[in-house]
Amino acid sequence: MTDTTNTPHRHIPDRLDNPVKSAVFSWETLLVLVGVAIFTANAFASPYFLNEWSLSDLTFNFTEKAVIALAMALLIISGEIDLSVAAIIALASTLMGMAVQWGVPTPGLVAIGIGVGLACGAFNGFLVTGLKLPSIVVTIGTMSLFRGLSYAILGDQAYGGYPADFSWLGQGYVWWVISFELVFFIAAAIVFWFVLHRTNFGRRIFAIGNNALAAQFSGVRVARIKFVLFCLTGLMSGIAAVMLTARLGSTRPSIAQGWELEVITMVVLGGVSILGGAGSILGVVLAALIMGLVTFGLGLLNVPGIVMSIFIGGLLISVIALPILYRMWKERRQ
Amino acid sequence: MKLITTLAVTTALAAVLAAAPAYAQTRIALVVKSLGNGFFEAAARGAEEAAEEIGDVEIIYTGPTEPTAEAQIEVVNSLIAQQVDAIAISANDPDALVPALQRAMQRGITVISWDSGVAAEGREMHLNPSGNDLIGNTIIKLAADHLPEGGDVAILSATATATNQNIWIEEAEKVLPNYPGINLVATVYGDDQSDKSYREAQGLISSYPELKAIIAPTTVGIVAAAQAVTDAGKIGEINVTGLALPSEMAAHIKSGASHSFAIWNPIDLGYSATHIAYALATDAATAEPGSVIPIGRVGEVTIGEDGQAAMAEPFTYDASNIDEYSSIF
Amino acid sequence: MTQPLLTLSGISKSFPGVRALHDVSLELYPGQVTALIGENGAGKSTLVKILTGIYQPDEGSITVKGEAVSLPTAHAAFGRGITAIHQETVLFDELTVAENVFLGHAPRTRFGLIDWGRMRAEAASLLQSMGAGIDPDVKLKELGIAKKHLVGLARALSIDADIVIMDEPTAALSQKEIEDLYVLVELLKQDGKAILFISHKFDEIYRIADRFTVFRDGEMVGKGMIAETAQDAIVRMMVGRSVDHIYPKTQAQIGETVLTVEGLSHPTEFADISFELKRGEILGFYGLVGAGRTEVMQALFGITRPSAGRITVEGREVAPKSAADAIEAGIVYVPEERGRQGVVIGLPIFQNVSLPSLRRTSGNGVLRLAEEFRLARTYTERLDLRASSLSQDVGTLSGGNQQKVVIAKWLATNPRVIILDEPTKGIDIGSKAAVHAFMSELVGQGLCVIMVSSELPEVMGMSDRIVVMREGRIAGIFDNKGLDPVTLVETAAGIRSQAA
Amino acid sequence: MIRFFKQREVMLLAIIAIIVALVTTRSSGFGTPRNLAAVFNDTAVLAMLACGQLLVILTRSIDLSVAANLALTGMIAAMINAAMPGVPVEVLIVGCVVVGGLLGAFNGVLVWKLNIPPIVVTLGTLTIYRGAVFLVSGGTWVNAVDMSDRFKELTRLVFLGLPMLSWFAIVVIALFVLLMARTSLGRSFYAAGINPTAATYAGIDVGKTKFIAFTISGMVAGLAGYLWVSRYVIASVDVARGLELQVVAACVIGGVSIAGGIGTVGGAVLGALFLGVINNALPVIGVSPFWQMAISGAAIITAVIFNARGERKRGRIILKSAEAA
Repeated sequence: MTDTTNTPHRHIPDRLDNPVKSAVFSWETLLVLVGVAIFTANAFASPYFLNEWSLSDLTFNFTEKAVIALAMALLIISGEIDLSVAAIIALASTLMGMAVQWGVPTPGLVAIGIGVGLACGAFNGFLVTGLKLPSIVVTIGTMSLFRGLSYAILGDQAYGGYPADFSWLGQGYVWWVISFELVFFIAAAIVFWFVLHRTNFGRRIFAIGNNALAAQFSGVRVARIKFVLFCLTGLMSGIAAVMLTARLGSTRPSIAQGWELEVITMVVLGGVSILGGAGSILGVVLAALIMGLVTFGLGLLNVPGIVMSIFIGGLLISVIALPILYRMWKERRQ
Repeated sequence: MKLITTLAVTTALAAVLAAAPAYAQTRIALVVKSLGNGFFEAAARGAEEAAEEIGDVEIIYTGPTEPTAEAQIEVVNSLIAQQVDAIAISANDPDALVPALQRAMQRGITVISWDSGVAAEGREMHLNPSGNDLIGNTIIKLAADHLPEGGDVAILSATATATNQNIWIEEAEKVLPNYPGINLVATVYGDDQSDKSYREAQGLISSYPELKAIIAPTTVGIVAAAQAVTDAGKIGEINVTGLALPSEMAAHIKSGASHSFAIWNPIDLGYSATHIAYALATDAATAEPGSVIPIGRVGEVTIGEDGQAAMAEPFTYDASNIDEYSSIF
Repeated sequence: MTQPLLTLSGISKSFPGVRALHDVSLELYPGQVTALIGENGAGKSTLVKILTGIYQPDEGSITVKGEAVSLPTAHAAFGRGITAIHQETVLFDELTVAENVFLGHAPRTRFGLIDWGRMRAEAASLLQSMGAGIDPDVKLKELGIAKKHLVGLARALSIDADIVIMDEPTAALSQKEIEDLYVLVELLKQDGKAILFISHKFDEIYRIADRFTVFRDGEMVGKGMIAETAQDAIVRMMVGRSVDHIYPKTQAQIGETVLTVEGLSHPTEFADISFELKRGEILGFYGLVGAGRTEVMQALFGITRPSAGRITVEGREVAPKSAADAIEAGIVYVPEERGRQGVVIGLPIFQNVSLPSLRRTSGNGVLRLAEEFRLARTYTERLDLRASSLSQDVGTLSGGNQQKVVIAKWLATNPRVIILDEPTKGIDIGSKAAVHAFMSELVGQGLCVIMVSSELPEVMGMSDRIVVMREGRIAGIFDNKGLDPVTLVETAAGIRSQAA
Repeated sequence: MIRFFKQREVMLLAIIAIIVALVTTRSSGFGTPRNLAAVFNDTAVLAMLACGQLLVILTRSIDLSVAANLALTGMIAAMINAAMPGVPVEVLIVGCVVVGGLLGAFNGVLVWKLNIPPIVVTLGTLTIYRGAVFLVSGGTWVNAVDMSDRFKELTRLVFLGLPMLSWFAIVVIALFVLLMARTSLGRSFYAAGINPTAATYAGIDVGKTKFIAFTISGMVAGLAGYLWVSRYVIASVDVARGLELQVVAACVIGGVSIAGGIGTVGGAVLGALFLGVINNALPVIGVSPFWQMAISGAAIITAVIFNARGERKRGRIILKSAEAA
């Protein structure tokens, strides 16, 4: 045992679990089943559901939020959170609206929207990583600040008059019933999946989320990565602001009110641990689809929105609680 | 998991059964700014009344949880998917709803707006509860009638983004010169939240010691302002007036915090919107300037050059008639 | 013969997949210290948790003063007069000393409310009686680790317990503080209290214990009177075999200077640190807890920022601003706090090993799992890691095996200098020997090692030269040839000074 | 250190006093005792909720469902009052505390027994409770006419120059001070937050402590439900929407550490008063109400930075003793 050089070494296998087996018993499988169940239920419940335009409209219920959720997932996996995303949309949209009044053309507007998002994200990132403040309170603060600035600028006014080509970003279709927003979301999801699960950067995010201190002691530049993630979340919020503004064709300070909670719900429902360190992009994408299916399906039945939100809240708690309850029940039986 | 599936399937079956006989009818969706608002509940009752009168009409009363344009678009999208025959909407934003409603029109759905309007390109016509100028004049007049010597008045509005409130305030400011001595000192916003409106009213009371009247052209605001005046012990000194439902203001009329207020009848508004939507959806009428559309017991409306029509003059309520109406709406 | 104050018999406890204790028994006698001895993982901590009401035994009985009892909660254990001073200071940083002493059993006023005045007074007199000059009104976080331990002890005494459990109480204490603790233990014995004393250090067991009980792999394998038993006999019981070479230090070829530190200073933690490290050398850092050794190492590793000084590695000046910079410069650090700073619990073994080397295992930033597995296997097998697979969560490994993962992680980066901070603290004798053997092997291969240790035998047994630190400064640098341990202890304590 | 924390509360009090003084120079009516009493009355509910939230945050949790809880219990109370005016208001108040407590306990059970992170639990119950208001009321409002006089009057009755609403708050705050300073339960919230492991060894059931914190927070929210509805004489789905973040903000401004274990009742109350003064001062000095949100956001950020500076003021920073686990 004390001799570490001469005796042949004990072999340690790479893995024990069959990867197929672990994939079958995963959170994502559960989400797929829930999604299929809801899809089937929708198809039975409403004769209008199985229609290409209905399915296309359905995607507008979640794409913008889901675009933010992709970045939020990375941020939450790293152990931080950003409650200011909806407020970033408001501020970015307001400044885009302001630019319209000065006659800025579409590319300029897009740049402004994305730039403002990035700047807001960088501000959050600076407060959290530079001044070492807890992200939950920082972003409660910036949530008021960003939206507050939007109110201060716009007051009781609204910005409109967006150029026609700008509105394509929120309303246009790339091909048949496939909207630009959906295409962008799918492309972004693939990029985020690749970054999180297939790159060093992604691996470091998981390491930080599991144990930031040990990650730092292993040479991971924790503050820098967290800062980048805040910027990324701001950037995606800026992009969501562009798409939402283009879809609405107008800006008011109350735009995207309450979205932060929906985005976080999406991420948590997708199996991302709110404590950090675990989660997958596939889960988030599935959760976004499920939320879209639920809200659109209930909408087709003319269920009031507030009842839908009960459903979403219940779904959030129950998908997390049920596996725990099941495990407790199994343990008790043993 | 199992629970969710069971729930979903049960809901599905129930919905199929309920929806089955609906196909032959004309389905009119009454879309409101947000559910849970007494004004819109009353309008929905009017719509049901009209539906019963007409016969083969099914009313879908719906709206988002939060009064935002995004949420309302989701509701409109699901109505488009259901291929309803007509949408009558009170909009949270005049511009943001336009693309969604245009899509609805392209799919052959009749779209009108009522109460809070949509920009002209997003609807076939707009039904104003009353003329904007009439309302603007009324709210100032309500205050002036009780201030023969003139004095300071302030306006407490709803959210700063509410289209109709802003238009009325604009109209009110226009007619101000007709009321000499009436001095509009401030316009504040209570966001249609009781606590904020209350606080704003308190702020007005303490900042303007000479304040004689608070005008709140919104029902949450007027109730909160009346309460603030009562709590400040200023009954008799400050008159609260504006637009509100009689049931909500009955207590304050009796206490004297408010001498009078006005409102159009929301039941009639829902009733009229339904009649107009039905007429347009069944091609019994066309939405062009000058066309006259009959609206049952309320009479008829004429569509103006701007594609808008006004239902009726606001009706004033005071101590003499409040009891009669407060039990109705 | 006196009756035992507490008797455990037939205690068993299992966790999913692990049998922690099997049919163990233990007696504690009034006025006597019973040492509980065993390697890590032998079940000592589980036993302590059962005695303090944190865990419930699956089987077996507990008898206190002849009465069969059950201890469903920590509160119930309190009620039976059982108290524990834990390995780490498990107290409350943000509360005052007085409240730390009395939390949960504070003196009350007539109305049942907490009587702060009496609490402060009682805490003050208790601390005074222990000879600890601690203000009961300061917050605990203002105190150093040793004083925190004293507060923990005061807390145990305040409960007026009959049975005191001390779980490695000297692990974080300096030599002087350990002496003070021994005095307190004597006082407790004279008071007729029964003491369970858990320790890895044989010298102290022989110094203060009256009896011993040895656990191995969750079973009781021997007990007896200390005075009648030889040290080897106990060691054999512990490990089930005899350990001959605890310190297999072999002399490596000492080469040219690799690391030079000149005048390294920090505003609050240390000042004017200068030393050299040569190829093939093990440099021991000895000193009392709080002498600033860890802080110096963390400055070399880029975690703490020094205010002045020069660091050169192989002739090139480096100024690490982060661990990443230090790793690039060839300096790596095995931290003392393995669980918090060493391993990323939640990630599998192979990802822990590859974490600092990702740049090399990946292609343009894209992960290559096969490369990572290869890297991880090379180094973990070399260290004889005991794991069922490389995809196993590192958190499921024992302390010793986690330490091997940390070392493997650093070897994979091809370092120049390895800093080991208390490398064998809290790991069992078997793993300890493996770590020591491996250190010898490393220097044999031309690496150089800095080893921070508070264990005198370890420092003396492993180092070529020894740096002694005291109050943030270097108090002396000694060649280990023929060095008298008394010199080291006295230098560290400030009794003797040496011009290095 | 105790002295330092006391100083921080004094500092916050001083800042509030300076704001009041500055506003008074612009509008003389603001600084009068009468108006300040009105501001306090206006802040009463927020201050009470902040006390409840304090307990939850101390135990390293967060309760985002308080405003929804308030709306639900308030609606239930108003509907019972409207349907059965004969039920004494005192009974209704006790009922509100019980219902609110049950809603809080539901959060607590999920956190305690199922170990679900508090932010997830209360994010879920926030939407569920808010939706439940709609379900029980069917979307309709309960108006002044529907409420009994006593129901409306109880919060306004003036006693020793202050309305009863203020007295409710004063009593609740006093009870909290007593609870936190002088009872073992109160101290156990601190212990559980500062060091859960140590708390367990000291005989404190950390999970149960969290459960109790959520229950108490719910009870306060329930009481606030009645007070709110009575004060603004309206019960609707939208009541107190978004108030949860203001409650958390009040705690943060008052120096409560979101990481748990640090914070005082005085701090939480002062944090609430700070927000109350700002909210009341802006319309008075004629700052556009549209700036209100941005200002309170900036105040929160400043407070967090300030708190962090305070917490970091330590002598020797030795990494390994930073968190004695």
